[in-house]
Amino acid sequence: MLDVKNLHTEYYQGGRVAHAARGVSIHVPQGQAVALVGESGSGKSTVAQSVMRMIRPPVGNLREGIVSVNGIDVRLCTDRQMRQVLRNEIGFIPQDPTTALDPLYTIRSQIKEVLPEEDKRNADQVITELLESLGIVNAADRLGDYPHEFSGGMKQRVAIAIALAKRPSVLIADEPTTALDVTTQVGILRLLDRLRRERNLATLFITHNIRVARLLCQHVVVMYGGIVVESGPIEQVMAAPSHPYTRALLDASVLGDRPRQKLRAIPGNPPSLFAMPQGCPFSPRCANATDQCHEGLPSEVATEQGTRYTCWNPVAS
Amino acid sequence: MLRYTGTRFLQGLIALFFIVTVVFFLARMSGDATALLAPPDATPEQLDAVRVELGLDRPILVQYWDYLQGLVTGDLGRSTSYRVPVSDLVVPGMQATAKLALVAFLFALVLGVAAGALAAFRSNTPTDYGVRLMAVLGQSIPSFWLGMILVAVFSVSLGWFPAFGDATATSIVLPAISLAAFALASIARLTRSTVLEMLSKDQTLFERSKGVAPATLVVHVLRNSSLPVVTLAGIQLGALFSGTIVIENLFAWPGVGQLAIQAINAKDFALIQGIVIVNTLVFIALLFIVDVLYGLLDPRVRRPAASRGKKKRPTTTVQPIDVMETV
Amino acid sequence: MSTMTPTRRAPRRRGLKRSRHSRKPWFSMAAMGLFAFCGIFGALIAPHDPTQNDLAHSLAPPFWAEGGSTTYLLGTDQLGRDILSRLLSGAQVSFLVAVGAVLIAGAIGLGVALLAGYTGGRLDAFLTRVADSAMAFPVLLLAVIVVALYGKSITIVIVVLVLAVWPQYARVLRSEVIRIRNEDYVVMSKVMGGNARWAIVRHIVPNVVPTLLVLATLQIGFAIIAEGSLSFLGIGVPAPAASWGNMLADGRNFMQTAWWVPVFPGIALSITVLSANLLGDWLRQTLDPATRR
Amino acid sequence: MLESGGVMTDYILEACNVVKTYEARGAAAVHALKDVSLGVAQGETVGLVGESGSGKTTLMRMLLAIEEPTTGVVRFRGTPRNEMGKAEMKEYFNNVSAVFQNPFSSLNPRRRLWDVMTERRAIERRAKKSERRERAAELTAMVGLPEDYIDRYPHQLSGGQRQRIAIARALAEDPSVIVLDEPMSALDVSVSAQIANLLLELQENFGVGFLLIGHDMDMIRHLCHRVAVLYKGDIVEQGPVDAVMRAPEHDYTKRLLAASELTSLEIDDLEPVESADAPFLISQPVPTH
Repeated sequence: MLDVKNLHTEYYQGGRVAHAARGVSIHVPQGQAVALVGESGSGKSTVAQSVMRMIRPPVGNLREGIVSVNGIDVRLCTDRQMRQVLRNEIGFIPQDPTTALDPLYTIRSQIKEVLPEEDKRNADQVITELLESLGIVNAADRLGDYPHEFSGGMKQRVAIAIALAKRPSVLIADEPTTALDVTTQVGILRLLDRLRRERNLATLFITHNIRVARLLCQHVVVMYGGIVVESGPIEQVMAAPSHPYTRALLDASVLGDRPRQKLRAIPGNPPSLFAMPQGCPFSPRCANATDQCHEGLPSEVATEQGTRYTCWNPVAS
Repeated sequence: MLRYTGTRFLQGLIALFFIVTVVFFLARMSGDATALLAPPDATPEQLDAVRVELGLDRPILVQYWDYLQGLVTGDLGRSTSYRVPVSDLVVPGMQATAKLALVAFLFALVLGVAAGALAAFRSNTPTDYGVRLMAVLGQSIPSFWLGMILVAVFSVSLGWFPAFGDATATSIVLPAISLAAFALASIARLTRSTVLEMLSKDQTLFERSKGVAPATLVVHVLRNSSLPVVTLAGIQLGALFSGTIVIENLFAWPGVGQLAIQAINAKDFALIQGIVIVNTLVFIALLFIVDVLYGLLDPRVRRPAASRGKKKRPTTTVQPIDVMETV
Repeated sequence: MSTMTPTRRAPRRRGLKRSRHSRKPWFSMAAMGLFAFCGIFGALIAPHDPTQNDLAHSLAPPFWAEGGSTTYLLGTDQLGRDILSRLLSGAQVSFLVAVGAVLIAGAIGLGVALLAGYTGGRLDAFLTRVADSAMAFPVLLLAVIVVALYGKSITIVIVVLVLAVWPQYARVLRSEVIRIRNEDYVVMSKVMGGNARWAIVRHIVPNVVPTLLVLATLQIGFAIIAEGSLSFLGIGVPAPAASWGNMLADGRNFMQTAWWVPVFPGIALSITVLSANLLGDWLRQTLDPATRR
Repeated sequence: MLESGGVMTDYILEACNVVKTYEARGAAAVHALKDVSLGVAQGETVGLVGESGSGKTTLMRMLLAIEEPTTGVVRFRGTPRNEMGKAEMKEYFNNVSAVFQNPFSSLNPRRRLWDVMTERRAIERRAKKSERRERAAELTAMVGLPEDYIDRYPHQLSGGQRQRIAIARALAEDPSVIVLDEPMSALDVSVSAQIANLLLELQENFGVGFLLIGHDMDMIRHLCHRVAVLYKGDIVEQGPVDAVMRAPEHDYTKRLLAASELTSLEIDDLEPVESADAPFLISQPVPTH
């Protein structure tokens, strides 16, 4: 189980502070998948890296909040304890396996590093079975191969094998299909879905594509400018978005219904982390924005449909 | 791998042949050595006799062919100033030079990699600043000036080490340090920047996400960082072999460097030629070893992915990453 | 903000380095300025003739030491030559050699880099191999051959340095040329009907200049050391002309008895090279496209 | 479908039986394109889809005269490019332009934007600086940016703004065809919708033809009149976008569509997981984007 409450993460750069995550809360129960959706600079990857405590001084800091992985607050862990958490509880799938796998080590040795002690004795057999269950044929013959001898999709399967070899309870996938070809993507998505169900994984799925998220996840958390603008059961959020940003995101990405008609695009650009507007980060681009929006953030509002949003002037649905 | 090694070996042979040829013809074109050897008041007949004795009267291509044949059997000709076979001078000289160069190299490599890696892992701490300062100084102080300072302090004032020669076990300390300083600084700098770059890569982030022990992480980072460092180390080892010329003259070390200066002053072309060729042989062997080492370290060079025709074998061992650091 | 850099997205991750932007290296700039000034006008401001022997005043200490006089501000060497004047004269040698070698080698290196990097293919493979071999061939050994064949002179020193240094330029600049050639804006210039000359003149060369500048600055340090080494060995600038290298060689036996003879050229050499290196490092950080803003 | 009256022979820019083979020393020759024909008519948008290694980048390079085909020709207004004289080539370069995928590398960082946008005129040496600046100001307005941006440098702009500048540069000589190589894939969702709108607007106003290369089937469906599917160097399917999307004939098209529909993960008629990767069949020795 992954439970993030009121997380504040900062980056430091040349004396400036970027508030990459401001009061983010996410709850991922065992066996469920939660999508963390946002554009670049929204803070979605920051959350993932905060959970693994990859952000530390002098680069940045988890300033406030609780990041609980199966009841362990990673903010309070010593380095040694944190490694235990990473080793036993969290599986991480990178965005681009080509840059994430170590080119100088065989597949075998990269997977073997994370195997629990009891699996190490018959490592080859365990690894082969794992790889074959992930769709790599003749895995036994390929243990001694190097990453560059695999195709993109196969490399991602190897990366998934590394994440799963630890037998984690939490899986974090950071845009795991963006670097892959379209037809390859589906296979990986399907694999992730199957694994979540079979292994009862608490999955945090980070993506910029809300429609991909819908296939895989039960819940969605939409981030913009470091804050959670809306969250809730994904079907409800997509059917009746409350926050103007969620609405706009859906409008902008739902294509094909009205070919060659103008999309309802959001004007302007996402804000820079170092130049966050006052008040609601979306206010400069928001059609509904009022003076209130430029001044401060409201507290979260819960709807009858079970969704939550952070907005002064939600869209009527 | 075999094919890769074979290609490299062949390239090395071609380079060696090329340099031997250039040196031979340059030396022949530069003038007639006979005049230097014969007494100043020699008669034309005497000069002719010397010429015949040295075989300089024959067509140049015949001389060249003889010379090549000699090389293959290890015959480098006769020194005109010492009046002994060049190989009798160059072989022991090269041994002394190699001893100095290799000791300096090991010193530079071990300390340079350690200091560079330490600085990178502790970047922006006093350790890092210290290493960077020492590295910049190391690249800025000429070896002979450093050597003079070291002798003044550790030999003359403190009397810890001998100031010249190769008589005792500690004789090598001061020349080796003077010689190693520049290479050490370069290796430390390159290691630092490579490791720093490595630490910010996705690869390292992914490795950290595995929760492996810090030692494992360090091994991964260092192994990946070793590729450009190996290239630089090869170049630096070559530079050390030639840098000994200065150090040998300063410390009166009995190597080929000293021999080379003596040969120049005596206009002993056969000897110079021999020294150059033996040195070249050493450099080419070093380059070859670096190439092979590179193949061993990097599976992408050793076994290019068969199914992807596009990955061309690199034409050079030099990595584009941070080549500037090697300057 | 993602640290896992997206492949199909904008390159990021550049920010961090910017914070390390160092302050302007005033010391190095001043030292290099002084070096250039002495390098150009050294002869005009020298108080004495640098080659004039004056055995009556040999080994005079600098003016502040006991027995020193303001006639010879930094003392004299064993032949009674004024050290300050010799330092200034040596600066001229170092300056001429360093700037000459760096400029000529830079021009050759850039030419080869453009030819190899832009053309690619077999020519590139060949030129790269030649440059690699040439670079592996050590400077000092090269000097030994050339001096043995052609004798000692400043010109020979410059020639040797050019031969030694051009492959560095070629190698570094070639990879820059290749990187830039494949940038979309160069491909785009072709789509707009621009020829190779256009791409090189308008796009590649301007974007290579920062690297060239950094490299040249760092090479100045290298060239000064190399000239010093050659002169120290007695195969560089021929005596009695003054060079920091042969001043050190002359003074090597006076470390204990008349320290000023070797120490002043040693310091001049070290500080000049250090300044060039620091300046080069600073330029590299400032001009590096990855950190430029 | 083709309101502007695009009959098969009315293509402005057309690849006819283009074959491209890369010979690599010591390796098997790579057939990047095997007999590909594709054209773009006035005012229409043609989509070109395929995965990495399918040959789309190669085809783009042929169409844009970055490289020449091994056999086959590229025609502009009916004239084969290899038969064109100097004046005709000038026309060609004025009329065929492009927008590339990565807005961060497609603008020379050392040039101001007015200079970037009017580079074509600089190449032809046919305009004074003041005229070029004037044109640049028109162009920035056309793509929805403030006119005073013309004196900025690329790094002062966001990704979306840079892509607008790249589009402005493509428009500079009133082209009749623009080849767009995944122009939205480097942009955020909210920004790519802006660019899609801009493209529609430009086509409406200027009747320019687009060849839109991409892998985002939704965007292709939204923007294109016709679509061609490139697979292993061959066009395996080509036709009106509605027809192809509704009733794909080739297996690969089906797979591609199923993969991008994303209605459900229970698509069992997709090939088995084991071979889910497109094999490395085609690869270009040239660096691609």
